[in-house]
Amino acid sequence: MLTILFDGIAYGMLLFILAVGLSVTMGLMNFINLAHGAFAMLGGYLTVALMQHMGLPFLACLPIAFGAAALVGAVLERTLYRPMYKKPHLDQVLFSIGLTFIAVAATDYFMGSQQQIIQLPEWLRGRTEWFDGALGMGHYRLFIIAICAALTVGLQFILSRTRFGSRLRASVDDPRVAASLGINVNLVFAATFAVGSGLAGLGGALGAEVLGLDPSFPLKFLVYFLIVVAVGGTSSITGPLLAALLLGIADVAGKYYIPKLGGFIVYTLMIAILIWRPHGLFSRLGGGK
Amino acid sequence: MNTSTTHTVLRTEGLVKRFGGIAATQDVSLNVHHGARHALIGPNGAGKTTLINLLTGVLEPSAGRILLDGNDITTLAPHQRVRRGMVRTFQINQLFNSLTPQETLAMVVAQHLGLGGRWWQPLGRQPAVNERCDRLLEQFHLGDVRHVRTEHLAYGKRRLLEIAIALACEPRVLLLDEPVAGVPAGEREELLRTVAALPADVSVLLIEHDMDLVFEFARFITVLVNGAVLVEGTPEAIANDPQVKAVYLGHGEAIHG
Amino acid sequence: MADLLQIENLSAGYGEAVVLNGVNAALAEGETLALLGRNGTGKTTLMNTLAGATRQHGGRIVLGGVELHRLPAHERAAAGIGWVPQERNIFKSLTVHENLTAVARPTRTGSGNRPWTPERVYELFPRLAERKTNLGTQLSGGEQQMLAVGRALVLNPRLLLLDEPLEGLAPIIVEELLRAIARITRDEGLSAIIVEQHPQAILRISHRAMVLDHGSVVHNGAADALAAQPALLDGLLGVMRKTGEAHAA
Amino acid sequence: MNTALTHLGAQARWRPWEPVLWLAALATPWLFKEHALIINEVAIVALFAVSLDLILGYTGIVSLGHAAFLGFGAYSAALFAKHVMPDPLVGLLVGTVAGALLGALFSLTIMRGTDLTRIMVTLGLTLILFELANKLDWLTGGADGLQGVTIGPLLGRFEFDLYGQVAAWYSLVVLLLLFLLARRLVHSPFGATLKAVRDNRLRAMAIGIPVLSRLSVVYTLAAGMAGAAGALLAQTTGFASLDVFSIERSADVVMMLVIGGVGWLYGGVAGAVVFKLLHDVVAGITPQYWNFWVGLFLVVLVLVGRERLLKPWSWFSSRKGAA
Amino acid sequence: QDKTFKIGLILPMTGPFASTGKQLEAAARLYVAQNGDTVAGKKVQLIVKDDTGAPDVTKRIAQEMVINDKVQVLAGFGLTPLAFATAPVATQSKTPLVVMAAATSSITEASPYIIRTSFTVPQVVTVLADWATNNNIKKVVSLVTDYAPGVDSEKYFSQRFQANGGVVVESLRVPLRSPDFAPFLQKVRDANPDALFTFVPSGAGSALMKQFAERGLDKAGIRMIAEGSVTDDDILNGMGDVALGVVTAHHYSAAHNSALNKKFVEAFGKANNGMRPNFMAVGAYDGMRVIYEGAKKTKGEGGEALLNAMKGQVFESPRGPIYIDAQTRDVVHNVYVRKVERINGQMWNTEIQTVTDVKDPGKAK
Ligand SMILES: Nc1ncnc2c1ncn2[C@@H]1O[C@H](COP(=O)(O)OP(=O)(O)OP(=O)(O)O)[C@@H](O)[C@H]1O
Ligand SMILES: Nc1ncnc2c1ncn2[C@@H]1O[C@H](COP(=O)(O)OP(=O)(O)OP(=O)(O)O)[C@@H](O)[C@H]1O
Ligand SMILES: [Mg+2]
Ligand SMILES: [Mg+2]
Repeated sequence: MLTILFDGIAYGMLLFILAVGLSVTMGLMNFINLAHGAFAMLGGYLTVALMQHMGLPFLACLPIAFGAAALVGAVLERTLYRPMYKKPHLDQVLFSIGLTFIAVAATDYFMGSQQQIIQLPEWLRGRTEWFDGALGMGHYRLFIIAICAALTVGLQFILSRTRFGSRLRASVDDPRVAASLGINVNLVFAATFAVGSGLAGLGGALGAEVLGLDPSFPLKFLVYFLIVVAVGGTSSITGPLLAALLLGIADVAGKYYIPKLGGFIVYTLMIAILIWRPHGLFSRLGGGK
Repeated sequence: MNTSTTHTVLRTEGLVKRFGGIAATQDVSLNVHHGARHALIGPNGAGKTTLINLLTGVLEPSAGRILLDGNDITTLAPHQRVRRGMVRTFQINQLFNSLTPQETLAMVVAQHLGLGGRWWQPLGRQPAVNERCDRLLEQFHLGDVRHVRTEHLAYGKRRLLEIAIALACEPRVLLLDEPVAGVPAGEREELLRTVAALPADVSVLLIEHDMDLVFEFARFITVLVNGAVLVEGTPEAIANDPQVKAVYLGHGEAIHG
Repeated sequence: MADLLQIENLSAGYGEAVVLNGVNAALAEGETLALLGRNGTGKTTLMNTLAGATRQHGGRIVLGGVELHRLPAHERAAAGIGWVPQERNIFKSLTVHENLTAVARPTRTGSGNRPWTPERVYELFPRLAERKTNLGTQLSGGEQQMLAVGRALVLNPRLLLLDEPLEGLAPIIVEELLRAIARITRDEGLSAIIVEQHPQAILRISHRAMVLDHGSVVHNGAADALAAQPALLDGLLGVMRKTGEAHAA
Repeated sequence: MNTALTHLGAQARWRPWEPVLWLAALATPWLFKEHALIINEVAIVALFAVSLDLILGYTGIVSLGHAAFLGFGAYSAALFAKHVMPDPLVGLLVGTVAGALLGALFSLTIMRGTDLTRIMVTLGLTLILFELANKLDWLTGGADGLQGVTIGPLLGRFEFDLYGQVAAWYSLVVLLLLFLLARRLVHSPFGATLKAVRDNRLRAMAIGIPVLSRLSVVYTLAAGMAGAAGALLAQTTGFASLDVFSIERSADVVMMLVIGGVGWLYGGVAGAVVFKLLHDVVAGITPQYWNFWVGLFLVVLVLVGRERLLKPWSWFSSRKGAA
Repeated sequence: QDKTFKIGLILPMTGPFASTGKQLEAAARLYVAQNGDTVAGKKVQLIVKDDTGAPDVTKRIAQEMVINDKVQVLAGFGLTPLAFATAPVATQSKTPLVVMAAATSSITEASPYIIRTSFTVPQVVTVLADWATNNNIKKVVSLVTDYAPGVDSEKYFSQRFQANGGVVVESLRVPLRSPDFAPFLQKVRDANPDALFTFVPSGAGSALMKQFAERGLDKAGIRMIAEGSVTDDDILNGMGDVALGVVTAHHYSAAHNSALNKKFVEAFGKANNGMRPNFMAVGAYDGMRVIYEGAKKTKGEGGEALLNAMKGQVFESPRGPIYIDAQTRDVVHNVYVRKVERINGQMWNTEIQTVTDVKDPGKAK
């Protein structure tokens, strides 16, 4: 059924938009940043605040959400995150979870613990039906798909067509040697981290409409972000995209056709995929290209 | 060289390994004889390490069979091959970074003596283990760094540990992948002498690019080029083979030593 | 004389540990220095310190007038250092080609020579061209060594630091590489420091030789002079068969 | 000249402070009567953390699903008490065995892949167990939790009462016994081979260590210990509910272990004590924003470093080491 | 020590249900502020603790409150399993336990010391089922969140609705952790019922209503009827037009037309930065009232005496008349059918029908 397929794609894209920042920091930088959701939350709350208190249009809020989260990311990277890169992964987990707790409590303190609701502009609210209603597409879902496609193309272009991608991966593989071979590792990391945080902020701004937004946001959806990154593999942007699409479609279709198993489908699928391809569906390692 | 099969410990039949489009091993049939001092040489990327990986089970062959003592071991897990006496070293050190040389060797010896599954007795309470462990530390000049974590050792010491680990397993068939790379000139001969002095019934297959050592050590040489056996023969025959000179040895100048 | 590289009273190590103790050395443009010494005496540490990958405790390094010791590691490549680390350290998630392009930098202006590009590296090591799309982990040991050398060359450095570059290479490639190094230093005015376990192999193509022991320089002189005195060399390198610590620094 | 013997043996030998520590621990329910309940809770999570250390610290298997075994042990013990017999020791055994069996089964899934893969697989399996426990409400009580569990007196004599002293001693003794077992294990040749597997799997195989079977054995053992912790939890609280399978439990135990230090059995114990007490004290002071202070503690802990945090005098000495 | 009357409030202060805890605490404090902090000559002390969402921790906190703090009464309890876990503590220590939020029917049966001042899910959904039948709704799909109150509401709504002659064509359960309602709503649309009956936790309600409208279910002629939490007063104002016209049944609306309620809403807003009290708040407010009045009768004694003094209280609450059934210890009150309307720019749950003195049908049999 076309509508279900469309919904699945849209849901997958939404997952992707929320997880893409994480796949940048975690996948490409090999830094376990569980505070990813906190950056997303920042974007979400900023959008709510700007729309409600300053009356800014939704569209104008998106770049601001990106920019603000990127800025905060860059500042935190310089001050707190940098010493974390060379620490063991488990310390990174502890550190970023700590940051998340702080963010959650601070948000609760300043913004209150109730749900925040974003009011979309009129043109994003409707729905268009085709083929006698066989295919119904929500405008906001279409919008998300469009943004997602643009992002993927853009990021993929940067990573594959410029040297930035390979310099980044070199820095991750061996920062010491990369630096001595002339790569400004600090700058590469700072820029990447800022972009990853910015993408999280954008994801939060876009996702709040569908997922809701309250201070527990960063912890509530962490699992979904991680699933996308793990299944997609950590060596590209398209991997997580395809993974998100696959999971989105499977989840929506599963819940539609066998609602009783709704809760199991995503997890079972993830486990099956990871046991079959431990490095993720679309990793270079497993690919043997 | 006696070619009677009864003396063959390790043999391969039509071994093939493909990586995508590249065939790193092409129809290799190799015989390693009982008590052999056998060298495997060939240009970089000829497939020597790949062959060792196939023999030890790190890689799965695309085709062909591997026989140890006449038994097919093609599908055995790596550790099972070790139990049957086939042990290797690695071209690029594979060590236990958070353990000290002493802990490493004690652990390996304990595992080799069949104590690896013991959980009720502390490591270090078994005299047999300690004695062997001390001997190995001594023999490989690791006594002075026995308590230094492996990751802090200088390269040369790490290299020695790499080989000591293999010998701690008391192999019947020993596969050495460029064992002396990184070992200083003076210690190379000694190391190789240690290997050569292994009991006569231990069969050794050596990969090495240092030709002086190879010719001193080997009694039989196989030359691998592009994944396939180019020629085999005695050191003299190989040294004078024009084909080998062209693709591997080069011309004239003895570089090493 | 106008030295390209000057090392003054350099001390460096890892963390708290000091490995190098007051090392002094100088090297002119187009010269090759053979750096010798027993295992663990600090050869690698000296190379790494020049490349900016250790902790420097004191002293000065000047390369072509630039105070290298003041520069962070990543600016040293721009200042003219090209490093081949001892353990190769190929970037494992990059392909062969990406390993080269990720760090490549166009030649500095004024150099009349053909700059080192990935293509030129492929000419030197045709084997790499055949493995262009293999990942770093999917190379043979020797191929990795070639790639490490190529990766240093595409930096178009003024000073090449080669830490045991011949290790693991087939004799025919060794010959080729030694010839290439000799040619490059002669024709392109490049300087090089080469660490090798086989003194004879590199003394022939080196101008100067320096021997380290326990982090200090115990010999510094012309390469051919040292090559001509095997006994001295053996003594300096404390070859194993001679027992004991005959030579204190 | 048996240097090896002395040095290797020394690691396994008891330090003087260890018996003192354990005696002190066993005395706490008596010394701090009014805190017996939280002592019980700390002892249980300490056991849980020690069991995780066996696989995470000593074998290098990262898991974000350790609650699977805790929960399975808890439900098994609770159901056993409800439907079969209320004796706590038999129930403890049942919980332990149940955890171990599940561990043996799940160990098949953690053999391959990266840290991330294993984190996600273990997490996913636990989430599935959570959903299952929710769906099988006729057995487990579903989202309401399993009610009506009565636990008999310990050794037929000591009732689990409202004050929790018996519970605390029970949990402490079980913790001590299983800790001793784990201690033996990590200092044995078996333990050494585990570390070898953690450091370098390829080489471990190449010296004849049956890596996969080692992994599944230790995973099973650790799961059994976690199952025991779950049984203790169910028995001393008298119920089991879905949240024993929650992500938070798995995440908390990882945090505790990392706080205390991985690859060191006392790390799990220390982390459990610090985390639980910190949590309890801060949540008592500011029930709404304790998250903030716990978060701050974690961040500072990692930034300053575990060792330095324990030695405040080193904070202001010049920072050497990495630049 | 005897001079204080201690109330142990265990609330969800962090995590996804933190807003519940906030409402409860604010209302309890408001009651104390309005009625003085002494009762029967004793100083009232509120000891507030976070339940942390884990039943074993909640139980331990309750035990510590009873043993160490010697509280006379335990109160709060946002989630059903937490209340269940703590029930034995109340029984063993003979400490009355006032459930101010959790709404699963059977909670009061877990211990004879439990009193409830919130509401029960069956109470409100059965009223909604009757209203639906009377308003020409014959075919519904039910869509609930898959946790205890959701399952409860599905069960009691369907039972009553079917008994009334209606048809429940599909019963859908959404996993608690499900971020997207799309497949479920599509299913509803395909089933094309007269109405969608739904119960989701208060936060998820707005997302559900938005997607309901976005998918055009309203235009397809499907009405939305819901348990009252869905149009939670706390966040109703932010929901926007999509909530307009949604019909819910609940025991409390901030728009309830009575002098007492006007005063309550105003005082609550004043004390809490303009926040609007919701059904949670009124549960805590009334709970405090029950405790206060009970304590007055027992002169500050706790235990059995306090329990008995709390049973059978009849009084006027902001929600309307309310009565604590001495038998079931459960709350009996009016249930209102409400409709979301915009009045003077604000969104309200306007009461359109009142069913008086509703007992918990969960215990009827
Ligand atoms: N995983 C892999 N995927 C693709 N190609 C590979 C892989 N591993 C090795 N190769 C290729 O197979 C060929 C054989 O490699 P191998 O390591 O066996 O060479 P070698 O003979 O040991 O060389 P050297 O003397 O340089 O160590 C090489 O060209 C290498 O690039
Ligand atoms: N990462 C490190 N941390 C601490 N100490 C180190 C480290 N690397 C090397 N060392 C120590 O520094 C000293 C010098 O080592 P270095 O690697 O420079 O020696 P080398 O002369 O290159 O030896 P080799 O011939 O073995 O390569 C050694 O004693 C070694 O133990
Ligand atoms: Mg090789
Ligand atoms: Mg070196």
